[in-house]
Amino acid sequence: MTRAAPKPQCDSHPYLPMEAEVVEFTAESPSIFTLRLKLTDEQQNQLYSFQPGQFNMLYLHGVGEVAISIVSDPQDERLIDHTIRAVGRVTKGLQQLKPGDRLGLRGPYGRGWPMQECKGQDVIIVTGGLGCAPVVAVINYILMRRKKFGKLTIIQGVKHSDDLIWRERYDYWNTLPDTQVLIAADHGGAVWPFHHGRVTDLFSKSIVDPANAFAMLCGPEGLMQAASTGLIDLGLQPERVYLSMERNMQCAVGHCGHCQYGKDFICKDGPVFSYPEISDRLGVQGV
Amino acid sequence: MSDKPRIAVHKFSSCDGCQLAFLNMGEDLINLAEQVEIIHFAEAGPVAEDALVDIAFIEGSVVTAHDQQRIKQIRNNSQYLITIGACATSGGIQALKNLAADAADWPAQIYGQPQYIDSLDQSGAVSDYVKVDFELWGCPINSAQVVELVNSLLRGVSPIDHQDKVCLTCKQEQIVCTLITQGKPCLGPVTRNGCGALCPSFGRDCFGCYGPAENSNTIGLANRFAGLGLLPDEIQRRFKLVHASASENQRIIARDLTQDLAQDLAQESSDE
Amino acid sequence: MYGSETGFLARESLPELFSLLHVQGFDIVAPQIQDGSILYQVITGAEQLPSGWQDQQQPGSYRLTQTESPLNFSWANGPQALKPWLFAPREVIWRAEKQPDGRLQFCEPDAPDRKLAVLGVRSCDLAALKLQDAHFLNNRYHDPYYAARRKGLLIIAVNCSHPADTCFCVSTGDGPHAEQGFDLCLTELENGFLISSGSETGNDLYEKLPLTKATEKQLHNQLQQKLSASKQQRALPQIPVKQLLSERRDHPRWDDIAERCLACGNCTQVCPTCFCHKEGDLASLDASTSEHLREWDSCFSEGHGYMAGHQARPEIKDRYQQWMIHKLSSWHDQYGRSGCTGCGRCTTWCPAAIDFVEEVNLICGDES
Amino acid sequence: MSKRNLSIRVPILARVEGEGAMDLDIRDGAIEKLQLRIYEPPRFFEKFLEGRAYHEIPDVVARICGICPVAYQVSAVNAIESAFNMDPGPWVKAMRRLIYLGEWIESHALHIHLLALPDFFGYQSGIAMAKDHPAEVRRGLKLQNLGNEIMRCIGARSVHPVSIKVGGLHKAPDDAKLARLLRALEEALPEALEMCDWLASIPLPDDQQTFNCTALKAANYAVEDGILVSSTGLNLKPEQYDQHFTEFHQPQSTALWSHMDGEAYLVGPLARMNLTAQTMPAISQPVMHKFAHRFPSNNMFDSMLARGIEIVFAMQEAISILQGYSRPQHSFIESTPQESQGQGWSEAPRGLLWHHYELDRQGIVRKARLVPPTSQNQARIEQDLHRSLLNFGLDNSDDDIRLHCEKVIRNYDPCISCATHFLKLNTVRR
Ligand SMILES: Cc1cc2nc3c(=O)[nH]c(=O)nc-3n(C[C@H](O)[C@H](O)[C@H](O)COP(=O)(O)OP(=O)(O)OC[C@H]3O[C@@H](n4cnc5c(N)ncnc54)[C@H](O)[C@@H]3O)c2cc1C
Ligand code: SF4
Ligand code: SF4
Ligand code: SF4
Repeated sequence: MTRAAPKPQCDSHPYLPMEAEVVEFTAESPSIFTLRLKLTDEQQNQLYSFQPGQFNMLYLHGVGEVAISIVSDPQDERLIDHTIRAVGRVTKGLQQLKPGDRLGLRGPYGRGWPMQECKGQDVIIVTGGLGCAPVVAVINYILMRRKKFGKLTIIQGVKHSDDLIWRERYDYWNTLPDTQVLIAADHGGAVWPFHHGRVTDLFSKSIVDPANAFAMLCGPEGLMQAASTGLIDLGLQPERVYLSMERNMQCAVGHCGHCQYGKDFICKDGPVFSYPEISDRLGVQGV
Repeated sequence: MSDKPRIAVHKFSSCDGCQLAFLNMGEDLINLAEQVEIIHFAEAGPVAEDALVDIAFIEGSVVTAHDQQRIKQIRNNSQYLITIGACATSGGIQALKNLAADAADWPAQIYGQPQYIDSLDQSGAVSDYVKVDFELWGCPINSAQVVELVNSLLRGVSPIDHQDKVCLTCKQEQIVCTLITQGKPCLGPVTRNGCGALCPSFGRDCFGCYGPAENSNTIGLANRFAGLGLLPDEIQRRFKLVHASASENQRIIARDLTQDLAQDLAQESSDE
Repeated sequence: MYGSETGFLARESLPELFSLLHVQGFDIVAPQIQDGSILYQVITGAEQLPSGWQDQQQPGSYRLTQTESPLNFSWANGPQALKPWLFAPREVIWRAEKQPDGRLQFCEPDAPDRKLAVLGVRSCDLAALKLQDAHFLNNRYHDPYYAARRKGLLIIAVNCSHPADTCFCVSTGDGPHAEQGFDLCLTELENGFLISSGSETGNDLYEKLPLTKATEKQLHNQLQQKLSASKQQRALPQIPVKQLLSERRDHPRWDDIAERCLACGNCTQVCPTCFCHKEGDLASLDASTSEHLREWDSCFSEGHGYMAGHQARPEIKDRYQQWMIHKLSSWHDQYGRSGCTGCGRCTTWCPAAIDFVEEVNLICGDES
Repeated sequence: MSKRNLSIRVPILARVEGEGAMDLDIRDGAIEKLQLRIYEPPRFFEKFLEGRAYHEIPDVVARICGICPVAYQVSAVNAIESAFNMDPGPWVKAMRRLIYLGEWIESHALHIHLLALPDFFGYQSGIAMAKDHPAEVRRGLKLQNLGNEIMRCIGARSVHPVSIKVGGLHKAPDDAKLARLLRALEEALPEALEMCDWLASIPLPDDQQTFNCTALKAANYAVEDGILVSSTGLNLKPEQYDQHFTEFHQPQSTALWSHMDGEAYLVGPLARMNLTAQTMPAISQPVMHKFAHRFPSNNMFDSMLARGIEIVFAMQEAISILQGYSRPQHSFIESTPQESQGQGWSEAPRGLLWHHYELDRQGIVRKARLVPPTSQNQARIEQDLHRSLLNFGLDNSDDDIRLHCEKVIRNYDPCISCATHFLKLNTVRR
C-alpha cells in the first residue's frame, strides 16, 4: 500500500493554525452539529484542497484543538464542512459558536478513502454509532458523481433507535437508483421499521457484488472488526476493505505519539487503513 | 443587573487556606472581579449566603448537622457546585477523625459543656451529601488552578481534570527523585500533579496533599515502601494524612499490613 | 576524514576548550552534582566540573559517592542528559490573540537561537539523538523548535569508562564508546583526555587545542578501557524480541509487572528516545490571549489513550505493554531499529524497581 | 440616654478568618448581652496529633490555619527541638525568621487592605474599595504578594509551606531566587513606608481603654522565639506558661478562652508594639520616628498602624537577612528522638502561639496541647466590645452600632479557624 497522504498547505510551521470563520451553523441533533467554515485569508482559501476521509485540526480559542473529518465535497466552493458530536471540552465549546465567529484550522491531514481505486466499482459502506462523519464525505462524494461508481449499499447500525439521526437523508438516499440503505438497531422498540440486531446480519441483503466491491467502515472497533470478517466471508477481497481508525490526537503531524496504533501513526499513516494493514491488531486489547 | 456569572465562596470546616487561592491572587483578584460578580464570600466581604448563583465554590468538609442542611441549600441555589481543596473533596485532614474508634466521645472528653458542641461522627466530603460538578484537589489548592478553572467556566467548557502523577512534573522540571536517590517513601507515583512537585523540589518526599491520581497503584507502592525498610505502621501513616478517606488510600489503611507482610515473607521463603 | 587522528589534552588544559567554545559564542552545558544526582547544567569554567564522583545504580536506586580521584567523568549517565535541551519539557509553540473585533491572530514565538555545547554526552545518548532526529526532523513534518536547537548544538562526547550495573548498551550495539554523531569525542585518562574529532566544527576546535600526539601507551589504555567497559551485567536477549513481544501479550509476566508498576511514567520521561507530548492552552483571565503549550507526556498517563468517552488503555498492564512493545517492537517498523539504546535509565529511575531487561528476558525467554 | 431596646444579630461576620457571629442585646438602654460567638465546628487537631511521629507534626499543624501556617510549624519545631535538646544553629533560625517575616507581611497586608480598611472607608470589601482607591489597594496586594514570595522562596508555597522540619529546613533555598527576592524587597520598601504614612493619616475613633498586654521579647524584635513579657510584669520561659495562663470553655463557643492570672489580656501587633517597640530597629529610624510617639497606645484602633509598622520592620529585617545570606553545608541537623516533653512558642501575626508535646521513645506524640492567639484574645475582645460600645454611645443607629462592633472585632484580626482547632486535654475525663 503506497497511498501517501498529501501535504497540507500550512507546512512551514506545522503546528500553526490558520484563521477560519464560521459561515453557517447547523444543529443536526441536540448533540450533533455541522460547522461550515471558510479560511479568512483569500490566498490560503485558494490553495486549500483535500480528499474525502482527510481531517482538520480545529482550534477553539483558549480551549484547545480537536481532529475533525471534512465532510464537504472536495470540489465544492471554498467552504469546509465539519460534522461534530459534542462530547467533551473542546467539542462542547465548538457547539456554542455562531456564524461570524472565528476559530483556528490547520490541515488537511491524513490518508483518506481510496476514491481513485474504487472508481467503477461497487461500494459498501458500514457505519456504527452516532452519525459517523468520515463516511458522510464518501457518500456525498459518490452521490455527486453517481455515474462513476457502481452499486452503493449504506449500512448503518445504532445501539438504540433514538440514536439515529438524518433519518430523512437515509430515506432519500434509499430512493436513488442503485443505492440501498439498510439500518439496524440493537434495541429498536416497537415501531422501529428497520432490522433488529447487528449490522453484520444485513450483509447478505446488500445489492453490491462482493467480487467487485470496496468496503468502507467507520465506527467502534468491535463493530469494524466483526464487519471486516463478515464482508471477507461474503467474498470481498481483504485489501479492498477499508477502515477509519481513531486514537487520541494532539499534533496530527506524527510527533506527539498519541495516535500510535501499533507501528502506525493514525494521523499520517491513517486514519484510513486497509484491512490487511492492521488485521494483526484489530480488536486486541490495549493496542 | 450585569450578565456576569455570579459566584459564591462558602466555607465549611477548614483552615481557610483554599480561599486564600483567591485572596492571594494579587492583581488577578481585581481582574477576576471584573469578569464575575462576587455575591457571597464572607472572608472577602460580601455576605449573601442564600443567594442564587451560577457557581458556588465550597471550601471545607461537612461536620455538623447544620452543615448538612446548609450544603443542600447551597446545591439548590447554585447552577454549578465546585469543591476547592482536600477538605471539601475528600474530607481532608479532618477525616482522620473518621478513622478513630472513639471519635464520638471526643467532644465530651474535651469540652466542659459538650452539649453545646454540634459535631457529627464523620468529617464528610461534600460529594457524600450532594452532587458535585467539579473538584479541585490540593491541600491547599493554588491560584493557578482557580484561574484555569474560571477560564474554562467563563468559556462555557468543562474544566480539565488534571490527574496525572506528580512524577511527571518532577521529571519535566528536572527535579531529582527522592525515592531513588534517598530511599524516601515518596507518594509522588500515586499523587495527582498540580502542585508543581513542590516537596521533591525541596528535597523531600511527597506526602500526597493533592490526593490520589488516576490509576493509583497504592498497593504496589506500599509494597515498595516495605522493600525500602518501612514498618507496616509507618507505611500506613504515609497514606493516612491529608486524604485518609480516599478509597485508594483506604486500601492501605484498612488493611492489616502486619498480616500481609508476614504472608509475603512466608511466600518468599517457600519460593526459595 | 575526521577522527583519523587522536590527540592528547592534559587535564590542566581543559580550560582552553572552554575558552575556545566561549569565543565561538557557545554556552557550555556540563555535568553538575545536584541533590544527590548528576544533572546537566550551564557552567562557565572547567573548574566547575565535578571530580572524583562515582555512582552506584540498581533498579530503583541511585547513589553517588565522592572519592579522591581527579577524574571528571568516571560515572554513568544520570537521569537526563541531552533530551531536555532539544525537546523542551514544556514550551509555547504558538500564541493566539483575539482582537477586539473578534478576529484571531496566530503568532509563533521566536525560534530559539542559543548555541549550546554539551560536554559529556555518552554513546547511548548519541544513538538516542539520532532517533529523535529521525522523529522530529527527518519525518514528513519538521519540528521548528527542535530543529532550531539542534542547529545550535555542539556535541562533545565522552566515552564511558564506568558503566552502571543497569547499563546494557553493548547488547543494543550503542556503546560503550562513541563511534559517530559527535563533534569532539573524549576518552578520559588519569592525566587528561584523548581527543578525536567527528565533524568539521570539531576539526576546527581540534586544530586549535594545545594537543600532543597520543602515545602508544595512551591508545592502549583507551582500548583497555573500552574492553572493561564492555563487560556489562545486563543484556537484551539476542533473539527476535520484535516479534516475540507482540505475540506474547498473554504472557503471565505482564500481570506480574502490572502489580508492581505504578504507571507513574518515570521510565518514559527519562528515556532519551521517548517523544510523546501533549498540547494544551493557557489563556489569560480576560480571554484575549492564549498560549498554546506542549509538554512531555507519557503512554502511562490517562490522556494518552483517552478518546471521547472511551479509554484505549485503561489498565496499567495495557500501558506497560504499550511502552515496552513500542520501544522494542513497533520502533523497528517506524525507524528501522529498536527504540532502546541500552542506557538503563528506565530501570534505575523506576520507583517500583522494575528491571526492564529482566522483564524482556522473562517474557521473551524460552521457559514460558 | 434613652431607654431603648435593641437586638442585633450578625450571623456571619464578614472579613474575618473563619466562622463567627455576633449577638448584641440592649435592654432598657443597657447592654444585656454582647458576645463574639464562635460557632465554627471543632476540628480536633490535638487528637490527630496523638500517634503521629515527630517529623510529621509540621505538616499536620500547618493545616490548622491557612493564614498563619508558619507560626504553627515554627512553634511546633521549637517545642520539639526543646524536647530533644537540639540547637539547629543560627542559619536555621535566620531562615525560619525569614519565612516567618514573609507570613507577617502577607497576613498583615491582607488584613489591612482586604479585611479592615473597607470599614474605615465605607466599602463592603477591599475589591469594591479598589475601584475608588486603585493605587492603595494595588500597593497592598503587591506587598501581600511579596510576603507570599518570601514564603515561596523558603518554603515552596505560602499556604502550608513544605520546607520546615525538626532540626532545620529540608533544603536550603535557591540562591538565584533569593537574589531576585532581595531586589524586589529593596524596590518595594519605599512603598511600604508610603503605606504607613497613609495608614497614620486615616482618622480613627479615639477609644482609650486600659488593658493587659502580653508578647514575646528578644534583643531584636521577637518573631520566631523570645521570652514572654507582660504589662503585669511577667517574664517567662515556654515551660512556665502553664503556671500563669489558664483555658476555659464558654458555652456559646467552640473555642476555648484564656486568662492570664485570672484576667483578660491582649496579644498581637499592638501588644508587641506596646511592650517591645524599643527592640525594633525600624522604629528608631528617622523615616519611622514620627510614628514612635503613638506607642504605647491605649487605643485598640492603633493596631492597624502597628501592623503597618511591622510590615516595614519585616521587610527591612528580611532584606538584612538576605544581604547576609550564605549557603550552609547542611540545611538541618539530625534529630534523635527520646522520651521527652517540650514547649515552644512564637509570635504569630495575631500574637503568641504556644505548643506543648509529650513524646515517646520513638518520637511518637503521646499528648499535644496548643494555645492559639485568638483564644487568648477572646476575653479581651468581649471586654473591648462592651467598653468601646459604651464609649461609642448606645444611641447611635442600629447600622452604626453594628458596624462599630464589627470594626472592633475585625481590629483584632481574629482567626477563628485557629481558635477552634484546639482542645483542652487536661479537662474532665472519665
Ligand atoms: C482522524 C479523526 C477524525 C475525527 N473526525 C471527527 C468528526 O468528523 N466528528 C467528530 O465529532 N469527531 C471526530 N473525531 C473525534 C474527535 O476528534 C473527538 O471526539 C474529539 O477530539 C473529542 O473532543 P472533546 O471535546 O472530547 O475534547 P477533549 O475532551 O477536550 O479532548 C482533549 C484532547 O484529546 C483529544 N481527543 C479526545 N477524544 C479524542 C478522540 N476520540 N479522537 C482523537 N482525539 C481525541 C482531542 O484532540 C483533544 O486534544 C475524529 C477523530 C480522529 C482521530
Ligand atoms: S521524587 Fe517522588 S514524585 Fe518525584 S519522581 Fe520521585 S517518586 Fe516521583
Ligand atoms: S509534592 Fe505532594 S505533598 Fe508536596 S505539595 Fe505537591 S502534592 Fe502536596
Ligand atoms: S528503554 Fe530504558 S534503557 Fe532503553 S533507552 Fe529508554 S530509558 Fe534507556
